[in-house]
Amino acid sequence: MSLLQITDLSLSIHAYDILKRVSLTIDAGEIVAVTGESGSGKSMTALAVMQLLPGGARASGSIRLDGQEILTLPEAEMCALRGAAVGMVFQEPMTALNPVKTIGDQVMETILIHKAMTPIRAEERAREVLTRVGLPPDRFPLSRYPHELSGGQRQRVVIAMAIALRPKLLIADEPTTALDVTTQAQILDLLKGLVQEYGMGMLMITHDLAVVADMADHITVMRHGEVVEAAPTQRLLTGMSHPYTKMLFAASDHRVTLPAPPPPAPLLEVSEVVRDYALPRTRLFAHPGHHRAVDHVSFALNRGERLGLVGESGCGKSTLTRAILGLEPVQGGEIRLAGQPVYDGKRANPEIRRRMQVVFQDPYGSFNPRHRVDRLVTEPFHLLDAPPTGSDRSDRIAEMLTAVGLSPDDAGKYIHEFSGGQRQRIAIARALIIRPQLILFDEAVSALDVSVRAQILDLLAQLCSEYDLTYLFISHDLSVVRTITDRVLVMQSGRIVEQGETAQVFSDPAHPYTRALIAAAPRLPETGARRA
Amino acid sequence: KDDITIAMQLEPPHLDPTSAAAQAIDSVVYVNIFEGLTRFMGDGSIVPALAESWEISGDGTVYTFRLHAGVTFHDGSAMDAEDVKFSLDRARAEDSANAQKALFAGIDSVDVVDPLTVKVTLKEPNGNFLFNMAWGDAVIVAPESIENIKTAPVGTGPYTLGEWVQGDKIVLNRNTGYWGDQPALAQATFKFISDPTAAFAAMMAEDVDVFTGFPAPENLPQFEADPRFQVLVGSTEGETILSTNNKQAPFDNVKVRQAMAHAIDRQAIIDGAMFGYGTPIGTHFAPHNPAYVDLTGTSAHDPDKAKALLAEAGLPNGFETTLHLPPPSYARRGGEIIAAQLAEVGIKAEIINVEWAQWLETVFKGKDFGLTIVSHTEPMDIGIYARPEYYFQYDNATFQELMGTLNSTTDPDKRTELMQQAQRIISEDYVNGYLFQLAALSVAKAGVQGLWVNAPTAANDLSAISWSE
Amino acid sequence: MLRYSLKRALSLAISLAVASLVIFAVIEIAPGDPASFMLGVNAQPDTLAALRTELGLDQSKAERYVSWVTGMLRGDFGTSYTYRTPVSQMIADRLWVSLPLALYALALSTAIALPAGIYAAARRGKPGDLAVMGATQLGVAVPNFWFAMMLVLIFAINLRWFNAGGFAGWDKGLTAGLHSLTLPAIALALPQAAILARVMRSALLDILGEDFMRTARAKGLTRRQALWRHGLRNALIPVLTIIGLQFSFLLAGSIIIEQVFYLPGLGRLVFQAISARDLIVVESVVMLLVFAVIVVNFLVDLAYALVDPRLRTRT
Amino acid sequence: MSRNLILGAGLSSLVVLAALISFIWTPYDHAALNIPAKLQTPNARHWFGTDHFGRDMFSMIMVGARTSIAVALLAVGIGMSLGVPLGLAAAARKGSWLDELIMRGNDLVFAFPSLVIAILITAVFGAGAVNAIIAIGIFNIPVFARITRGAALSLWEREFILAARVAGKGAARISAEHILPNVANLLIVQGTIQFSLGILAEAGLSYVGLGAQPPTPSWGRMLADAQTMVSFAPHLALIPGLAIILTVLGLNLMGDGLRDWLDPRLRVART
Ligand SMILES: Nc1ncnc2c1ncn2[C@@H]1O[C@H](COP(=O)(O)OP(=O)(O)OP(=O)(O)O)[C@@H](O)[C@H]1O
Ligand SMILES: Nc1ncnc2c1ncn2[C@@H]1O[C@H](COP(=O)(O)OP(=O)(O)OP(=O)(O)O)[C@@H](O)[C@H]1O
Ligand SMILES: [Mg+2]
Ligand SMILES: [Mg+2]
Ligand code: NI
Repeated sequence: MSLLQITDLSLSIHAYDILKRVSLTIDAGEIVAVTGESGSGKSMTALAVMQLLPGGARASGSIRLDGQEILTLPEAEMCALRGAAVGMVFQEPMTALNPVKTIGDQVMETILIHKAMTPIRAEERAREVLTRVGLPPDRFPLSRYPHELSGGQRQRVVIAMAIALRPKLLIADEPTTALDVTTQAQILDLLKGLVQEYGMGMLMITHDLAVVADMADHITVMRHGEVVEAAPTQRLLTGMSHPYTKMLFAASDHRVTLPAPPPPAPLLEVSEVVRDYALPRTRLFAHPGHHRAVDHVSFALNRGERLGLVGESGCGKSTLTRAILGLEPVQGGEIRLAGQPVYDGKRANPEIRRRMQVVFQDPYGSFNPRHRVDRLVTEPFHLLDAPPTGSDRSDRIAEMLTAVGLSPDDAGKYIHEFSGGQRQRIAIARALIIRPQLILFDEAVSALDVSVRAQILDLLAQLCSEYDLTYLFISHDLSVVRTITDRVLVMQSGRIVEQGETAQVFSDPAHPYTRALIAAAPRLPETGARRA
Repeated sequence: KDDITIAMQLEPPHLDPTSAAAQAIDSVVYVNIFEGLTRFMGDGSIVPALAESWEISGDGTVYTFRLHAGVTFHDGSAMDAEDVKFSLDRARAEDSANAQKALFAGIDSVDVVDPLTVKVTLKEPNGNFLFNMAWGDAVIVAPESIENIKTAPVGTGPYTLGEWVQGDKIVLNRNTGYWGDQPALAQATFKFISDPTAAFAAMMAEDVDVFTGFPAPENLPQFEADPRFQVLVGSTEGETILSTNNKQAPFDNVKVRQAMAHAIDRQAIIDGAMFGYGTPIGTHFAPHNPAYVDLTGTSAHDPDKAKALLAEAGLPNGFETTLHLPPPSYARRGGEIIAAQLAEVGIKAEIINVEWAQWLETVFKGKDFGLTIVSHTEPMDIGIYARPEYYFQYDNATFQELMGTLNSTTDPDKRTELMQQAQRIISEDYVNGYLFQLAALSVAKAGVQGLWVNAPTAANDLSAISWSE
Repeated sequence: MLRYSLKRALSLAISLAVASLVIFAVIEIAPGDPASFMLGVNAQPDTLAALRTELGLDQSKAERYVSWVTGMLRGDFGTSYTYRTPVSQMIADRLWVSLPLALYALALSTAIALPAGIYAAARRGKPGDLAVMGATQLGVAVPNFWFAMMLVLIFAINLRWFNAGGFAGWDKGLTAGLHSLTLPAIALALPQAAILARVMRSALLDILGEDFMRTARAKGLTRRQALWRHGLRNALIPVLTIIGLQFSFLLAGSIIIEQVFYLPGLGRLVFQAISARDLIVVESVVMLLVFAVIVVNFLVDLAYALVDPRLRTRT
Repeated sequence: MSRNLILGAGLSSLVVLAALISFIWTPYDHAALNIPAKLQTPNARHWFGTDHFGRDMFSMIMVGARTSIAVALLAVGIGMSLGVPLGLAAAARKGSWLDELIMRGNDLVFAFPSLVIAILITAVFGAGAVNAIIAIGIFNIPVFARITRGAALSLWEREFILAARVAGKGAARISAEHILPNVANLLIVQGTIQFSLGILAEAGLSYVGLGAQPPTPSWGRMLADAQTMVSFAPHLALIPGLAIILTVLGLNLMGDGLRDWLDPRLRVART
């Protein structure tokens, strides 16, 4: 008898079918990964097991935990199961903890709510599990509040809560998506260790195929609420049969070929740039402290060159972007584009500003939802002294939309009528429309599904040959940077710790930080998919 | 039962009747805490109070008062001629804060003859002098206690101040050392309820025993129909008039004033604003006064005539003016009705509701108004028409002369005739719109007796009140 | 925390200084002279002048402002023009009615609103929720003076359970005092309760959608346990803000209610003082109310820190 | 559209309709006194009865709606036209002295007891609709300033604003072009709420005699006039009271409904 046996689970919310005859089995001590694109129903499957579905959801089929049918279980008995027999870890560690309760209370609550132990024993157990997840109480007292911990540490607390009662089944829904690569590696190790140690079954949900391949004993691939393929990891990796699975794997490790860069001629020169953020005063008359987000950064970007910038979250990548764009003053150093400073004294230099454009990460947030595409795309015209008008203008819009793979008819639509990938195309069109000399991509593909990401990368490569792009590509995803740039900068805590030819840096990292980054990044094993 | 709770609308700002105009002060202290040489009775007559008797010299300029013996102030000190001299001198002094200083203007000197005799010499004969001495502003106070008189009043009356919870109530206790007859009630509590709804509710819920000056005439029928209560309808000294700025065009034209007088329907105002309580008047004189002449006929309701008169005055299309209304409901409600009635003959009166302070400033002092509605509550105040600087600015030499004669006349018949003549003059000059005599409305529990029905002055004469068995 | 408190105290002082100027300016341009109001229509010019000197009204406005403010700093609010008693004494007396009334109303409104809000949130979309929400919609829409009128009509005049108004005085005992404040407190509290219940409900619903509530449920807490243990304290933050605002509203906003129930409170004092042009009383009471509001908001800010540990460390 | 929105919009438009119709038609002249016909209970000739001056209550309610709407609307207008620009400016210059000044000013206005100040304002400048509008309007300014600033601040963090800055647009232009349209929904919702509060405030001020002056009818003054008569003519208080309650209720329901309807987040959640 399997630990968890899902058979023909179908789910609808109001009138929408979310899951269609999903089947899945997990045995004790086994890690089963569920993967697939965003919206494919991964989370809903997990929530169905927990019976924490959103209002209006109706499920049919069968979910058996240790032989016991869960779908028909009364709520009171379900409560007894949750936390005790099944534990769950969620994606977002920043919000998964109650901000007004101490971590000790929150871990102990799992134990006390099931009346499993006396409060004194419960506290002991809380210490134990917190130590086990790497938060020894002598360094992280139980009286800490969540806001006093980092994201990775919070995720450990969430895991401690989930395993406090040694559940037979642990469900982890994208447990590391919100974390840095280095932290991600630690958390994944922790989870793997726990499964081994406690003999738990684990349902691991992730869209990151590299993680899947690395962790799972079994892989289930979902699409549109259906299981398209399920097999033991090795078998699936070597002999995947469904085209969707193949496509997914191919897209995750998508490589593009860039045209050769023109001979070096400096375009952007960044020298010794410092950017400080003032911190609130700690004492009334004390000198206000500051946080140095960018610390003496220097580099040069040549015309036609594709430069990458990698580094973990919060290392100052976006801050540097804003400084280059002349949106914020810098406290030291100089940034010159084609020999002219981008920020002259008090304000941005409009002469320079019009030669740069940017594409942001969030395909949903980078557009004013109240404007139509034509207006959105032509916004940079504002930088021109004589913006094109009339048919000239509509020609430019049409050209750009076509260039990014959309139809000129799309100009009259609102942004909410587009998918995330399409929006990112529009963002690129907006950046290209005034033919800037330099484009900055700040995590431009990070929020996209792998397949969409692959398309955008293709588009970029194509545009490189058509428009001779020069860009700075910022990402925390090493595999993307690896394929889309010629040269790469590695940033740590506001400092550039290493720079060089992309291939060179990746194959032979010089700086320990770079080495750690590369080591931590999960890698897809060689599969049949790429060769196909 | 020997205690009583009497409610009234306004709370006295302090308890010194000799340095403020607020009637609420008199309503609490007059003849209860403080007494004067003479006093008003409920029927309006003037009788001796602290003065046992008096003699008037032949030329009418010297009044010799004989005081009651054995009268003491609440603090135990004796009340004697020195105190009378002190009180009168204080009231007429240069820096006096007496609100009715004019009452004492005619006094030339006050002399102590012996401890129980005091001689007041007037500059010229004054037929009203004994009446003047009955006012609350002329009560006798002691120099020893004058310092704290506003909060700790010490008088000679049958009641002493017990407790004052500001904003809420004042409690008076029987003065066991009172020189006259002991009153029936041992304790009286004055409650202050300004809101008319609250007044009705308090009475209905029997929170209070008596409400004097009941502010909501519309509720009286309910009390009348209820055997638990009695309603007393009397008369006040308040002539309610549509005061007109006689100096301002077009009111300086008597035709215009006459037109307005005919445009107004008094009965509708009495019915609409006062729910039928109030006596129509045609001149500035109290109808209960024996000398009153009914002149309502001179200004009968006749809109056509009003229009004709306006046309004669060169204003066939009427005109615009302002109507300043102080807070009491007779003014606010009456004003709405009058504005509507004036509108019918083409006079557009813009209603401006004002607080008393503002009324005093802009209307009374600034004389910046067209029309206003006010009840003139001072007793026998037709004399204001002889004061051209008075806010309605009526300037008539004949009338002023007439008043002069009246003041120096002591013969009752002669006085009556003069007063009637005065009433006619102002009525026929249409100085102001004469509306009605304000009714004195009181509601009481059925067992309360001895309440004043009329209000010749603001007072709650506690010693007259008792409970029937 | 210290720095935070100091900074708040500084801005509090500036606010009060500006407030005093504004109050003084607004009130002093009001037409109407306290002296002539007191002496009435027959007052003579010399009498008026004497009284004005006595009241200090002959000084220049600047002099009066300075002496008012410096007086207040020493705790001396001056002497009422009309009552001739120290303003601080008058305020203290009235505060004994207004403050208990405000607290009583606040207690009532909280006692009604919080359970109602929690009940509605827990039964979101069900008939119970709809009923509570309907009632709150009505509660918000009813003018409190109208409601007070109805209360008096029903409970004082018809049923005679309560006095129609007036204040028994604390010397008659606590119950007597509270009894006479009950109807006014209800009239004041109900519209506030309606607002508070809505805030409570929506705050709770916001919290119910938070990730950590799902975490709590995943631990095995029932819906109700999750609501009580995790939802309530987090939902308290917006609710506290509203309670703070309401307290100041109740303290100052009871003018009409005090009028309807003829309670000797601060509201009625201001109202009377405005019509009597007892400027110093108006100025001082308004100043006090502003002070109360600012202080209450300050306290609410401090209370946040108690509820929300995130704010404790923010220096 | 939700039930709330339909019900609320229905009630509100009824009131607006009554106000508009009153310009061309009322059953009787609302100001015409007819003292002999006073205090009639609702009947076929006078649908809502007559008041203590014999005026037709139905006509007065209709014209009174005009007063309530005008006062509340203009007060909201004052609040919006001053508060929104202030809020936008404060958000655009977040953390600057301007922001600080505006926010402290807001706090200060909030600290004043609104009714007392309204009474003072009307005491100083005289009672009347215009001063009531100003008095109520002043207290609307910080409400709109605060809500605009709050919403604008989070918008300023959004990437499309950054994109507009990259396109070289200045703070004023961004505020007008990008921020304002995106806070409009919020302002409309808050507007209906302030509108209903304005109606209550006008009623309160008129009740203490400081609102619109006669002969302009006002629901609050009708209530004030009626208050001593509730015990024998309850319709005098019930009818204007209900008019206020229904109007405020309608506006609040509409505000709630609009919020749900305009807030895409909630809209998605419901579909
Ligand atoms: N509360 C809800 N009400 C209605 N539909 C929902 C709700 N939550 C999710 N859905 C829909 O259910 C489908 C499956 O969602 P689910 O969260 O399981 O996707 P997922 O595979 O976990 O995606 P992701 O990788 O983005 O987390 C989606 O189409 C989503 O729009
Ligand atoms: N406006 C600001 N005020 C103060 N500190 C800031 C501000 N913006 C960013 N920082 C700080 O500067 C540092 C660098 O932030 P930045 O946004 O540049 O990081 P990043 O590398 O882009 O990270 P991510 O990958 O998460 O986008 C962080 O520690 C951040 O907290
Ligand atoms: Mg998911
Ligand atoms: Mg970033
Ligand atoms: Ni490809």
